[in-house]
Amino acid sequence: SGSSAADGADGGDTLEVGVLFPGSLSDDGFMESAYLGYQRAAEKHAGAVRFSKVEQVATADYEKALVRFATTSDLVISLGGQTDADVRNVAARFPKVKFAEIGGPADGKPGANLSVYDPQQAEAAFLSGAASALLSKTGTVGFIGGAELPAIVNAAKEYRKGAEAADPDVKVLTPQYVGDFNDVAKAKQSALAGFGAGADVLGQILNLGHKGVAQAAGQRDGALVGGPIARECGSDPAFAAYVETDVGAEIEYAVDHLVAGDWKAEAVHFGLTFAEPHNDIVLCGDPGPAVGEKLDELKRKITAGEITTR
Amino acid sequence: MSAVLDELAAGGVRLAIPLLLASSGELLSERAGVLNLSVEGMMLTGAFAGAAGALASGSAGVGVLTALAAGLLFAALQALLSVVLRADQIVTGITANALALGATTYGSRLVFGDASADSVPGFDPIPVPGLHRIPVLGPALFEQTALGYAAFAVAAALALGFSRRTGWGLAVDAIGEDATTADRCGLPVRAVRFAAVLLTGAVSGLAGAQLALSEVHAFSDNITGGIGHLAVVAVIAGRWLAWPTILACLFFGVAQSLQFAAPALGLHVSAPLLTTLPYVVALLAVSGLVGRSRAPSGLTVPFLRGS
Amino acid sequence: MPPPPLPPSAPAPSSAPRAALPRLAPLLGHPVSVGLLAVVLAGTAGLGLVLGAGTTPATAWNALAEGMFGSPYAIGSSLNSAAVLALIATGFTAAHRAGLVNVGGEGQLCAGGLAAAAVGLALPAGVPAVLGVPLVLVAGFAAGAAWAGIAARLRTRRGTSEVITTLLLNFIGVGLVSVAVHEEALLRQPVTSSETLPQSAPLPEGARLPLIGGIESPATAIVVIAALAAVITGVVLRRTAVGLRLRSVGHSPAASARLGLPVARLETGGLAFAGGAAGVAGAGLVAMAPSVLAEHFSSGYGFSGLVVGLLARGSLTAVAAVSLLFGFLTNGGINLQLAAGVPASSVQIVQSLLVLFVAAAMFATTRNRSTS
Amino acid sequence: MSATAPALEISGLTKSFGTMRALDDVRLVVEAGTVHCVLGENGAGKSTLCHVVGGSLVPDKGVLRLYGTPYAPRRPADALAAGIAMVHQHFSLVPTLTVGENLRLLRLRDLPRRVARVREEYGLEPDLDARVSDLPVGVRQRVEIVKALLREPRLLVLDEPTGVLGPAETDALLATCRRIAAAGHAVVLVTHKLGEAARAGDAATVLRAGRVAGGGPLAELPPERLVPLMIGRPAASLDAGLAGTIGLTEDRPSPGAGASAGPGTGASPETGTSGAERRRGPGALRLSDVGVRRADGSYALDRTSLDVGFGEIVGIAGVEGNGQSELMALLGGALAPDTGRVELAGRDITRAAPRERTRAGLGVVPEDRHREGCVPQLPVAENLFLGRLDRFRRYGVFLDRRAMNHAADAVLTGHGIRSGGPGALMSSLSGGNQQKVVLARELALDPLVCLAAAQPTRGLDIGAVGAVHSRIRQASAKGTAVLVVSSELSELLVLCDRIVVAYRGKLLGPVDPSQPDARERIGALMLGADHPAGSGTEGAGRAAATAPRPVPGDAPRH
Ligand SMILES: Nc1ncnc2c1ncn2[C@@H]1O[C@H](COP(=O)(O)OP(=O)(O)OP(=O)(O)O)[C@@H](O)[C@H]1O
Ligand SMILES: Nc1ncnc2c1ncn2[C@@H]1O[C@H](COP(=O)(O)OP(=O)(O)OP(=O)(O)O)[C@@H](O)[C@H]1O
Ligand SMILES: [Mg+2]
Ligand SMILES: [Mg+2]
Repeated sequence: SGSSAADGADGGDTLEVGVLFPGSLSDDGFMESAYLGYQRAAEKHAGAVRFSKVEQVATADYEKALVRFATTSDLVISLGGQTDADVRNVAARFPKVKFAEIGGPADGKPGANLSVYDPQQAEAAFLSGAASALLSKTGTVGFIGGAELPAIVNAAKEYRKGAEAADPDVKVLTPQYVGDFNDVAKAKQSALAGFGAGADVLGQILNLGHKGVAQAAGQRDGALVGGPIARECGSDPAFAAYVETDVGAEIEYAVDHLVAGDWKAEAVHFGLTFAEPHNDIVLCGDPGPAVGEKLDELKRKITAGEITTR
Repeated sequence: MSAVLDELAAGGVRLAIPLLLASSGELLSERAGVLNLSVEGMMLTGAFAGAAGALASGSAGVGVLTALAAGLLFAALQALLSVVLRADQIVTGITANALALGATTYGSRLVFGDASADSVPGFDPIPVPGLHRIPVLGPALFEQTALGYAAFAVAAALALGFSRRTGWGLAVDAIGEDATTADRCGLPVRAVRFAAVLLTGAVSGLAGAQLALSEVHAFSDNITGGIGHLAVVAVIAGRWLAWPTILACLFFGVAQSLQFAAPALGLHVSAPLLTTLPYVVALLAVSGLVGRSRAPSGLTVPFLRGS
Repeated sequence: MPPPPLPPSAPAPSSAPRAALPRLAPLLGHPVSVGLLAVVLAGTAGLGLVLGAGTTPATAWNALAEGMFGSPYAIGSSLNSAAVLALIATGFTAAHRAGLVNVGGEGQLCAGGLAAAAVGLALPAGVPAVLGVPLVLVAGFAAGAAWAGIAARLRTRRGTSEVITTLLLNFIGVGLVSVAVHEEALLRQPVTSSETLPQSAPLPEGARLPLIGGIESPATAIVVIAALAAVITGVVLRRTAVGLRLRSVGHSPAASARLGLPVARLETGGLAFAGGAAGVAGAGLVAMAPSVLAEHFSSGYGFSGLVVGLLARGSLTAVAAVSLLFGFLTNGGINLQLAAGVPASSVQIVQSLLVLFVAAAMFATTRNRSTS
Repeated sequence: MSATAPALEISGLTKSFGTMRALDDVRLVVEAGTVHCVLGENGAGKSTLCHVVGGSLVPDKGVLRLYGTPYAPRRPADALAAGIAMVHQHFSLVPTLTVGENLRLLRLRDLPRRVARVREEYGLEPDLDARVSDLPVGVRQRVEIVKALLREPRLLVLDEPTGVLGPAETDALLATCRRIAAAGHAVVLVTHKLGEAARAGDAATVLRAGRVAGGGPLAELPPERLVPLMIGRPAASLDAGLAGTIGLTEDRPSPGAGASAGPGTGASPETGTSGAERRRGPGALRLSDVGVRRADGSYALDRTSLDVGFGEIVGIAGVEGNGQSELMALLGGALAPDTGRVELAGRDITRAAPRERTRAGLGVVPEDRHREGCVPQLPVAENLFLGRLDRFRRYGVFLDRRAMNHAADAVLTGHGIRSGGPGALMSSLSGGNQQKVVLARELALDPLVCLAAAQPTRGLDIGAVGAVHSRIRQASAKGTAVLVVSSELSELLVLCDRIVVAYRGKLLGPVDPSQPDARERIGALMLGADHPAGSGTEGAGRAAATAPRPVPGDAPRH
């Protein structure tokens, strides 16, 4: 089922890939991370694959964009769980086109021509929690999520587990949900509440909103764990670490397989358990060797399956 | 517990400041008969221009000036359309917001590009010695940035300076209530409306600057995220009166802040419900369930002499 | 007595030109030439942005045209969008005839969608379409009408401006959808795992709008419904006593009351119809693929429909024309991104400039009434 | 400013609205130190002229000079800056503000001093703390005049200022005009009343259909010459009673004016009413113990009773604001009384909706015809039949516009209404013709038990007044009870069988208009005199108003 070479609409020698980004490409978060992968893939397969994309699409227009891609592309990739219903619907209507959904329900089942890719944000959150606990001086940490969506709620749970795994005595605050991944002012308020409650390191899954957390950290001598894009350490002292979730790697993965002709409909869980590990944590400054060692140990345990984050 | 209360109050005020600025302008504009649904766009433009100005010049002060200028420019466009050309205020308001969103998103990729992660020069809080230690009120009122204090001053100045007791305030009310009569009394109806919209633009620009330069030292797409609409709603909830509007802003701020203090207080409140609360409050206020309320009769009615 | 707070109502009959204006004035002031001018201006701005995006105008034009009319799919989905806008604008126009400005399309859309989802999900899986579809649409109408009814009641009982109340009810309606899809006790699909998305389960097959344009085209029955609604509303407003009564109430509630018209009932009816039409549009959005109720499903259609209604200025022909224009432009805009690489923000800029230019240009067509 | 230059000199003034030429090559000279009257029928262009002078309208053509200097106002502010003050009939006070705030809007320096001066010089003392929306029309008009005087203008323009004033106030206003002229300034006074012109004016200009029909010093223009200029018919064609209403015969007592009135001036197609339809006797409209409280707790109507008989015309005189508006609102169904009941031919209609009242046969001509009487933006035909659309059905659903226009055409011809046809917008009609349409509509009710008309001739020209009066008489002759509320005493004296006087929510009297001292007695009652000549106490007066009095069998009026 769909494991053969390109049988898309054009039938020519260039393959067509369309990517739907419901949010903004410059959100400094999930979408932007994916877009970085999109750009890498476009560069790598220049000439062989033609890419097109849409961003900032209204809910009612998801289907329109997906169908348009489906009529011209060999592979259609859709980002974010919010498009789940539409992707499944459209995929069923275009059985000859390959579809990939990134970041949908992690337990989602693949379809005949639909892959579901899970970037394992929860695993990243586990690492983020561990790092937070290890870096905390007050022994209190907290997590801020953009919205009370399943993926984020799970990440919050993993954050707690990670923190407790790294330091059983750590106090983890009740997770906060801002209600918007990009609302900087509210994110800042949320972070201030966290710092006010005694935390000194916060984990987050926010997009643009993490700027607000960084501001709050600067004001309250706290710190945060950045991500999903690992920026260069030192550009902002509030970032104690970055937890990297390479959402774009999944776009590359899908396109690589498309070009190689061995794309298949599957559920893939990226992250540390994957063949090429995709989640990582980058520590900023010098927290001392113990921290790094403890984190490496946890990573090893995850890779080995001793710790599961799903 | 007291730390939580401190944070609740301080957070409430902090979230209220942009509202306070924008709605004190919007109040005046509505009293003069112009409904600016474009406050959101004005703020967004101000935030963008403020961040861009601060980045380019390296000075937050310059950022404030560019925010002010951009707010004014945007307001001039809105006033040209709705006051001079008498285009429908609702259409121009809604559309101007879309324009601002598109233009600032486009502009931010040009101006900030990949530097979007970096921060721009901004303002830091200046605690007022002594006063900021007062429990609850201290952190809320006396730990603001320069722009935050300016916001208090602007809101108070507008509330006092344009109260109905002053000649200016009276003129504004007359123009919003009955433009033809005001015109026959020799009041410059269009000029006042134009000026009111410009003022709304200026203060909304400042509100945007407050978001970008005092709160986060950065610009991000759609950084206002509906705060401008909330400013319009605060005027409604304040029943077109200055002090109640200010109270409404503070209330809205605290209601939002509650969302973040709630976990620490051990409360579970549904975020969508809290987000909707201000609108419900405004609806109750305006429906006369809480005191009498009446919009200016001339609200959204364009002025045309000789009709 | 100050006039009721209304935007300029009824289309201005282009009266004779003022003596001082040159001969050309009527030609320049004609709505069609003004509209063309607005399109040209917005197009010029668009051209600049297209060039800025590194795309050639030809590519951009092709992408736009292809997105609008290039395939049965393009046409069908444009028609669907246009139908949703037309429904809202049709209702707006009816209420506007009664002197009421319904700013609340978005909220009524949400109310309609909510009710449609609730009813649709309550239906048994094997419900026949002849039963399911009308039920879902009627639920949408009723809920939209009830939502607008709140504003109508506040207006007739307490004199609260419907502009303000319907505006507020938008935000509340959007909020209610959020709450409903987040709570399992309400409309959220059964939470089977921690990964269950906050949206409703899909409506049963028999509650979904039937397609009308064959396999290739996504056009649904909503297109027919919108067309019928516009035609019937047009006839009722122009040719029946009800239409005349609404107009009378719109121009002068006091005189209408004196003449024995049931003013409150007419006003309530007008606004409720507007809400109902928007509610049907909301039901349509929910009952179209993928047939689930999700947060933000209204996608600003309510506001766009309001803009369509205001720009059409009371003419249902204009409602049809402007909704089609907007519907096709929305779809063309998506394709502009997809096929020509023009950023979303550029498309948004050009679309809003177009509306602003048209709104401003109306000045030219109404100026004849002015005396100064 | 040269001493000899006229205060205002207008030449070649032209202003069109669409195809309608409201002013056509108008020339007008107002000498300094004079009161200049502008006369003319409804729609002649008087207000348009005032609006041009006041800067509210910019003319298409024409030159204006003010005290010798060119004057081209673009907006009202320009006129004010030039020392011109205007009194408009509508739209000139902000209703939600208090009187004091309205005055402060003028942004005059030393306002208290000016207010004091106006009080001393003209005896006008506004209640500064009252909210304008709470004030009756007459009081508003006084505030309006104060507003103009506060500016100490060198040219005062008054557009029909006396319509809502009582006789004493009118006298005071005219004296004010004289005083301003005596001070070397000038006044432009728009009026329909030749008596006022004669008393206060020095010169007059008559407009007809936008053109100057004539003019000159009033000393050389007796009413016999003015009337034809105004209405294009000789003064003799007006009935004598009517002449009184425009002040032609104001100072002469008018005993039996009603009796001398001949058949109406206009075409009267329905004079041949069969005697069988006539009904006589009390009880057509009966108000008993009706009380209406205002928001401030005072009584707008203070347990008032009144009985209007079939075929009887009862007038309500009185200074505005003594409960007349509330009485009309009560009859129209816009207001429910706090106490008492209203009966129409024995049927209780106290709380009936307007539609039911109409069905029961109560016609109401409201005071504010623009707001309540008609829908100006709709065509004449629609205005005539809006309440009876069910009659014009096609295929059960559609509106039969042809039939409606046909029916409207018949009404327009029958009532001699001048308009652009049934399809013409109501707003395009002159004030007089608008009023005729409203009256025609109410008179067409079937059955018509009672007609209540408030200020039925306010703002109408003499020709129109005549037509309205004759219509009212015809209705009464057919047995309809008529209640007329008017601030125009002369009108009531010629029209009514019986006059009661509204005073602080009570109805005093009645007075028989055919008595020689009727005018004086009414004047005394209007001031609340407890012992009007020939009457007992106030209570007795009230009782008398209530008591059904013998109704003239075959009224001598007709
Ligand atoms: N704004 C306007 N638009 C169109 N026509 C107008 C307007 N104002 C006045 N007219 C028309 O111009 C003509 C002159 O009107 P104007 O108000 O000057 O008459 P008038 O002499 O004051 O009458 P009245 O005695 O009834 O007050 C009328 O036919 C009127 O219908
Ligand atoms: N917009 C309009 N279009 C057509 N006719 C108009 C319009 N406005 C006023 N008129 C006409 O002008 C005439 C005068 O109107 P009206 O008596 O209400 O006001 P006015 O007394 O003339 O004005 P003002 O109160 O300013 O002195 C009426 O015949 C009316 O029909
Ligand atoms: Mg006039
Ligand atoms: Mg008049």
